[in-house]
Amino acid sequence: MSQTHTTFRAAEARRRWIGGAVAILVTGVVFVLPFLFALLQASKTQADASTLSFSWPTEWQLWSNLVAVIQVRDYQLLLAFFNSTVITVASVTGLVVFASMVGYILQRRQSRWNGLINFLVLAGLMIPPAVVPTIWLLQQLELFKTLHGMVLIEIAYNLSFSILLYRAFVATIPRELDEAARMDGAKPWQTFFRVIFPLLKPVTVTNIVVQSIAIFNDFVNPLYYLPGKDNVTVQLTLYNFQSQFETQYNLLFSNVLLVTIPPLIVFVFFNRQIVAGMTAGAVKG
Amino acid sequence: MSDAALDRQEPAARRRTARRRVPYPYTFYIPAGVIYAVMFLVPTIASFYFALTRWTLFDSHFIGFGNFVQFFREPFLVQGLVNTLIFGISTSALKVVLGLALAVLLTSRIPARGYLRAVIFFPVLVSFIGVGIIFVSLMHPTRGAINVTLETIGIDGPGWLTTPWLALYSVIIVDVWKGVGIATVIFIAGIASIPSDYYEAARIDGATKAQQFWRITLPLSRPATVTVITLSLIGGLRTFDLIWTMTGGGPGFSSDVVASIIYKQYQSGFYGLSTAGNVVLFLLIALVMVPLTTWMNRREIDI
Amino acid sequence: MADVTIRNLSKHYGAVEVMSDIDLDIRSGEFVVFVGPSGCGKSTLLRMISGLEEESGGSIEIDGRDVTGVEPSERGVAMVFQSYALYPHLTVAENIGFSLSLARVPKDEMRRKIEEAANILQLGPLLERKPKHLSGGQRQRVAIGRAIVRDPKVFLFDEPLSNLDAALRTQMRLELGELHQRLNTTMIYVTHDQVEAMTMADRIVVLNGGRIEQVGTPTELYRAPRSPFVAGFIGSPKMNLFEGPVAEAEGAEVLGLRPEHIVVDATGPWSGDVRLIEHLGAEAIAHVDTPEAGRVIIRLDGEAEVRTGDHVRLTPRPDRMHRFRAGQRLA
Amino acid sequence: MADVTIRNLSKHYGAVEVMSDIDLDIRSGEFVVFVGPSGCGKSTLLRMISGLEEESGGSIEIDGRDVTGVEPSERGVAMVFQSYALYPHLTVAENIGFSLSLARVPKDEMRRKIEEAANILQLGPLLERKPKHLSGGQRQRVAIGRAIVRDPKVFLFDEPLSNLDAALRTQMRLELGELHQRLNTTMIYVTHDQVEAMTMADRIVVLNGGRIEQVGTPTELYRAPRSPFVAGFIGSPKMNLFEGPVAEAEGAEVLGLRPEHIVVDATGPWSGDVRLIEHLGAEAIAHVDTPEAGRVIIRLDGEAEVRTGDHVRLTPRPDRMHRFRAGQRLA
Amino acid sequence: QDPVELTFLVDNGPPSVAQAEALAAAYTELNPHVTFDIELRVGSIDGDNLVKTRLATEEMADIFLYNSGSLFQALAPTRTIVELTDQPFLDVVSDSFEAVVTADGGVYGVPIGPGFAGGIMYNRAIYDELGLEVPLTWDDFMANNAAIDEAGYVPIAQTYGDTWSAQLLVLGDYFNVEADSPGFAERYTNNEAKFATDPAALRSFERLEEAYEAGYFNEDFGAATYDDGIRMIATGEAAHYPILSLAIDPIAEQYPDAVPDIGFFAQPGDDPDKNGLTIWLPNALYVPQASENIDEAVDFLAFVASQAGCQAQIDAGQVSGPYLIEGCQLPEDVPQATRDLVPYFNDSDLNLPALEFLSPVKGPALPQLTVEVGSGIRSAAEAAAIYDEDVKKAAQQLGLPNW
Ligand SMILES: Nc1ncnc2c1ncn2[C@@H]1O[C@H](COP(=O)(O)OP(=O)(O)OP(=O)(O)O)[C@@H](O)[C@H]1O
Ligand SMILES: Nc1ncnc2c1ncn2[C@@H]1O[C@H](COP(=O)(O)OP(=O)(O)OP(=O)(O)O)[C@@H](O)[C@H]1O
Ligand SMILES: [Mg+2]
Ligand SMILES: [Mg+2]
Repeated sequence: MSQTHTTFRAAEARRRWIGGAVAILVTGVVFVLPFLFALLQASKTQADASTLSFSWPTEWQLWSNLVAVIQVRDYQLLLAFFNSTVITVASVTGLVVFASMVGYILQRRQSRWNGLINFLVLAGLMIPPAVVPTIWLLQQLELFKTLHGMVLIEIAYNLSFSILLYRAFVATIPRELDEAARMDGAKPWQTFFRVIFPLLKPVTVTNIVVQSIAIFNDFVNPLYYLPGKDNVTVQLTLYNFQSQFETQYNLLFSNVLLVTIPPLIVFVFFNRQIVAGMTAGAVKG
Repeated sequence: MSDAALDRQEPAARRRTARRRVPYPYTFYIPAGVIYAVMFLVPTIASFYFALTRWTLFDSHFIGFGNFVQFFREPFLVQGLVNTLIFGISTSALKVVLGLALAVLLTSRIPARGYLRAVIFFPVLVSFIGVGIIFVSLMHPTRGAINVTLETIGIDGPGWLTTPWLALYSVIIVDVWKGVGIATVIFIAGIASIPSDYYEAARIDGATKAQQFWRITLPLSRPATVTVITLSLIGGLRTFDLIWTMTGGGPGFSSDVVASIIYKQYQSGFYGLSTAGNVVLFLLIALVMVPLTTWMNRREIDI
Repeated sequence: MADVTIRNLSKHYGAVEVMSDIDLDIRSGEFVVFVGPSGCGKSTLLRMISGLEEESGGSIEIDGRDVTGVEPSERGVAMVFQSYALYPHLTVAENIGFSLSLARVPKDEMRRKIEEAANILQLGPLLERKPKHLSGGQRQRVAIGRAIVRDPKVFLFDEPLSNLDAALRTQMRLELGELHQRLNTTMIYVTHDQVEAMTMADRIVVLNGGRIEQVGTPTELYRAPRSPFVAGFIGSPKMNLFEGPVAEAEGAEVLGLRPEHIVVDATGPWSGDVRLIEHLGAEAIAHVDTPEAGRVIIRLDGEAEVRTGDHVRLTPRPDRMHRFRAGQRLA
Repeated sequence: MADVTIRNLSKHYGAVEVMSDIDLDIRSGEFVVFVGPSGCGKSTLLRMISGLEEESGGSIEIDGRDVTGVEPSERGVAMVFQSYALYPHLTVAENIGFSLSLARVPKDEMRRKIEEAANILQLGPLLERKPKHLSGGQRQRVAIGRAIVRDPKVFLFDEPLSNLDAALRTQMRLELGELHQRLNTTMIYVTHDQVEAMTMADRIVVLNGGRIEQVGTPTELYRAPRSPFVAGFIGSPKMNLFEGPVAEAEGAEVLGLRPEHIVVDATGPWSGDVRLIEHLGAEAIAHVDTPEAGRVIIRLDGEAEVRTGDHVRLTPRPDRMHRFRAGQRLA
Repeated sequence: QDPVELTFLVDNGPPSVAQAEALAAAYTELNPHVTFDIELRVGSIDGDNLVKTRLATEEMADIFLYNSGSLFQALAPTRTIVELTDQPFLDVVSDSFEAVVTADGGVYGVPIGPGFAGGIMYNRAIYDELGLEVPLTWDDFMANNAAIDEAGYVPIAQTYGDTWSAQLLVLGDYFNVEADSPGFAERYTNNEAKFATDPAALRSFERLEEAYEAGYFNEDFGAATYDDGIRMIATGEAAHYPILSLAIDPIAEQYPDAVPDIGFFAQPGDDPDKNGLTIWLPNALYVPQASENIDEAVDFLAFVASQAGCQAQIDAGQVSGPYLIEGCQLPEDVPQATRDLVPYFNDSDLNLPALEFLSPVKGPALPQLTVEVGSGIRSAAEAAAIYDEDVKKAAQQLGLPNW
């Protein structure tokens, strides 16, 4: 191996390391410090935390705060974790399947309905849901206060977002692949589920990550559509510690940190699945 | 195509539908369509009726367009409109720019890529409430970490959330901080779907890193860009969660946006009025978004 | 095993007409080759037969059944795409077996068929790779494999061998020929390779600018091209086409003479200097500038002792002249 | 105008070794053609020269400068990709002009160069189209156009003419040859086409399974192949390679005879039945089964009066025999 | 008797939760077959919607805690809530409370928790140190402030980080409005009196403005929160904190040592002879008509409105103010601030319910407007005028007569 060779690669590597170090530093300040702040508050006593200052706790009680948060109201947080997880998994599954199907047809098939459908998709993002009529409807369908009713609501409210995402990315898959599958005798649903859907993996992962977090963290919808102690979801548990007149910040932040863990796991797990070059080698052109 | 031409094609088309299985059948719309129509569309249309009533949830009383008239008389509506546009456009623009820049960085071969991706996405994981409290504290005029830090280097930091003209921009920054992670993952997915052949061709053609970005990455991640713009602009024009948790529209009304004005009406129990406000806001956003997305999608077909 | 009847077919993309007035009868079991200049519409015609592209007008019958508007998978056709169109997320084996797995062919039989195809195509060691880890020719072979595992009535091949080396190509040619014999299916084949066209075709269809120029057996086309276009297109190096006095002397507007039909001998009527010799091994191609006929291309034996710069005399063989007037062959 | 020196180059993908021990000197201004079976590593070698693929070992020098690890754009190479890699969002004109616009070439000059390339490639009317609206051959031409508008020191062509028809291919061949003469650049060219390899190359490099089998001028390779592999690979139809008694009689393990070096005459030592005749127009290929040598392939004049089923006698030309032992040519 | 579980919806304020839990536990002890499922909801106005939504969709818990006064009126009680008018247990409930849970002549709720007041919480240690007297007029108050300022303490704590707390100087001034402009509430309800035009009412805004202009607020008043206010007053950073008397609860919890130092006085007006307290009536418990356990729920309300119920809450430490149940006595050892309230509560001439208990009309923008006045963004006169518009909108939306 020659001299230029090594020096070039070394310079390149050095540049990359410096870039990485700068990135770590900057993100450290911008993104990590605020969480350090949260962690500090979660470690304090109530009086200590009430000033919300960026200071060292006078007394470390992170663990006992966490325990307190979990134990409060008969281990309500655990139930909330369970409910939120069920809702999230079911809704995200539905969303991914249904939205990708719509996005696929919407991108592939140009028809005079597209204008209307696109508008409806946008409308889903633009119009805030009407709470009271929805409750009446859910009551009629006997879905009010049920987890599956909640799942349907979450799907309906988040469909637009997912459809938009899918529609955009279907465009990156060569149409020749649909054609090849058609020639191979695939029915439309086979073409979709066996050829297109696997190639949409990067968007699907994005969808799963973004939507599961949104649904897991949803506060307003469960508040209205899923009342009842047995139906509590994670964001509602924050209200155990925050009220109009008084907030137990140490416990609130402990709770915030605890309920952030599942989405974090989802992210860390799925983030690795966004891989480049899904369609490499498919066609020449 | 002229009408006559359409007519001539008609019988052939009919014959075809009889036998050819459409490769892209509308039946794929059914599951999503049914859920959307039942759970969203029906209640929404029902609620539009209430925009024309005085509605306490217990009674409704038809009053025609009175609510709309009242809505346009809201004292701080104009300022709210201006704020809405500032908020929507600037958060969306910043998310697009920063999201793309971060995505490019995070798809390149830098060390600690996994860590960086996670860190940037971290704020997305936290609820608005948590983010609100954290930043309200950090931006506290005397005790907040930001001003305390500034003080050590001799700068007298402003009241980030208590100075009327500044509050909105402070919230904008936090909103971008919280939302840029989503834009970034969408862009990462977009960049990941660009075949590497094009970069190879460009490298041979003599494109520098910057040129590769402008001439390949940017145009070919258009689908992602369009999605991010659409989502973040609608989101920016509509949301108020963060404004609500951080300033409540204040100080006074200085950081109110249309959505928070509507929310306050709703909270006050003016259900008909707030529904009318929602209709107005919806039309307003549609006025911006429909032409914009039509334009963006038309150009997309060309790729 | 099905005949294909094309009537009055046309195609336009928006305002661009790429195909018009195509009438063609392909007999059951026939091997038909489409040739024509790049962009003349070969792929488009193939895609219309497959059903992937909708006809703008006209009709197609396969096996006596009007298939206009019939789903591709129900037409009983298999196709090799010019651009391969491999499923990037599936391995070579899965790509080849995809249609079988859709048809729920039992696992054993599927494995057997895939291996058979892989053997023919020399893909054995690559079966577990993904397309992006294959070379260009390997990808092309996978695309062929995907077509041949099926049992179609009609095969459609779009330049299936263009990325293969000569040896493999010869072998594949024989394999496909054998497949054709064994299954007795109708095959429609697009190629730019003269050898493939000449050796494999029962009949060749020459397309030009979206129209059929001539249809005939290879020998017919070679010996009696109907127009200067066909004359120039079939045969490599291409036929010499002379205009002006030389042609007029023979009573034609255009006079065609294949390079092998112009002989070097000491008494020939034309004389000229050899400008360039291309050695192809078994033969050599000489470009000779003559005052009588302009640039003349002749084919020489690979060992002929002619050098660049030599002065040679040439005799056109009168019995091998092709005379054209107004774009048509004179009897 | 630069020479390319390759030393001890090797490449593996993970555990798969696809290239090893490549040593090659390409002189400035030389036209070198790589040939070899599909998957033997031609594209990989080209990509390593271009800098797109990292070497696993060894070094490459261009113009006396070690370019190992140097960015492709700084190596002064232009390349036509086997898979085209056209920018889907740019029109044909923009695709061709892309490198120029990167280099901020003035608009006028750019337009001129694009038009020039479009003329050579017959892409004139397509300049405003996007790649997806082009036929396969048209795409390939755009890919060529992208390379030729630049002024590189080394051209790398990966099967640039595989999707073009014979006429256009002949013409492109001449155009590229002319370009080579005019610019006097070094050209490295991958092809499967025998005619291209024989006519264009100053030297041919025969690759096999990631190694170089032989390097030489076309005539050298044709006349004196160093191994049975090269013997069989160069020339179409391929050389007859006999083993067993026939070869032993000549003191070799493998005896090679090109189809044109076996003559039909009434007194030949071998005799057999013609099994198959392939008519290629100017010539015909006959497959003859003989008891003495097995299947023999011979090349006949296009008008020879030999039919399938005929009984013929054959004479191998003793002065044209190729003798091999242990994979090596005997003097 | 069959076991019954009653659902019980309360807001998540610690006092509410403590009261509800104490009452439920005490009741279950007496009636073991009845158990409670206590459900928490968001407090403040966010919770208002929840309550309305659930009432309107007939999904309300068997018993729920909600405000009395104008907010109660917005629940359409005659159609949604079980009327208690003829229930004997109402005899011991004070009339002033019954008045604020009455709609169309019917009574619908019983009080939970003690009554409280809006006024000035002050640090007695500072007063002692500077030798100050509890002021009876606004001018005295401002003079005290001047002295306090001089001494280096914050005269008035303001906490606009929690906008609701900004209203206190205006809302707590209502006793003085009514004193200077008798019958204001009625005229205001009838669209006859306006804040901008009635000098006495406008004065409330002006007092806030004066306090701001005098520069008596803590430096970070715009960002400070209720918690900060608590801390400032308890630790002696600040001398005055205009706030609800409830604030003694968190002080007792977080700064138990400071409790003896904290006192409470009514917001002073211009006339020392007309000094009185603006009081807040406690929240109420209601039973929705849609409940399936009306009998059991009403029986529970009977317990809440009894001496025993009152005592259960006192035992749970809920002693921030006097109870509105006849005969329910606070123990001796209540905090000083609570003790300061008792004289006002005991003499009906010395107290007056806040405006929101006297009139159904309340504009939603008051918190923001008071923040503006208190921050110098808008003048008192302008803010009052805007508030009048806001009030008009609200009245129209509620469909009140005369608007
Ligand atoms: N990414 C990869 N991973 C593993 N093996 C690879 C990869 N890319 C190419 N190969 C293998 O390397 C070998 C050489 O490939 P290359 O593309 O250089 O062949 P080639 O000579 O250009 O063939 P062709 O004529 O078919 O284009 C092939 O056997 C191929 O399967
Ligand atoms: N989508 C399209 N829109 C417009 N024109 C098109 C489109 N697809 C193909 N064409 C044009 O139609 C003509 C025929 O294309 P086709 O692909 O059938 O050519 P071909 O004969 O297969 O050529 P090649 O040998 O180069 O593959 C070409 O001139 C091409 O430019
Ligand atoms: Mg084609
Ligand atoms: Mg290759």
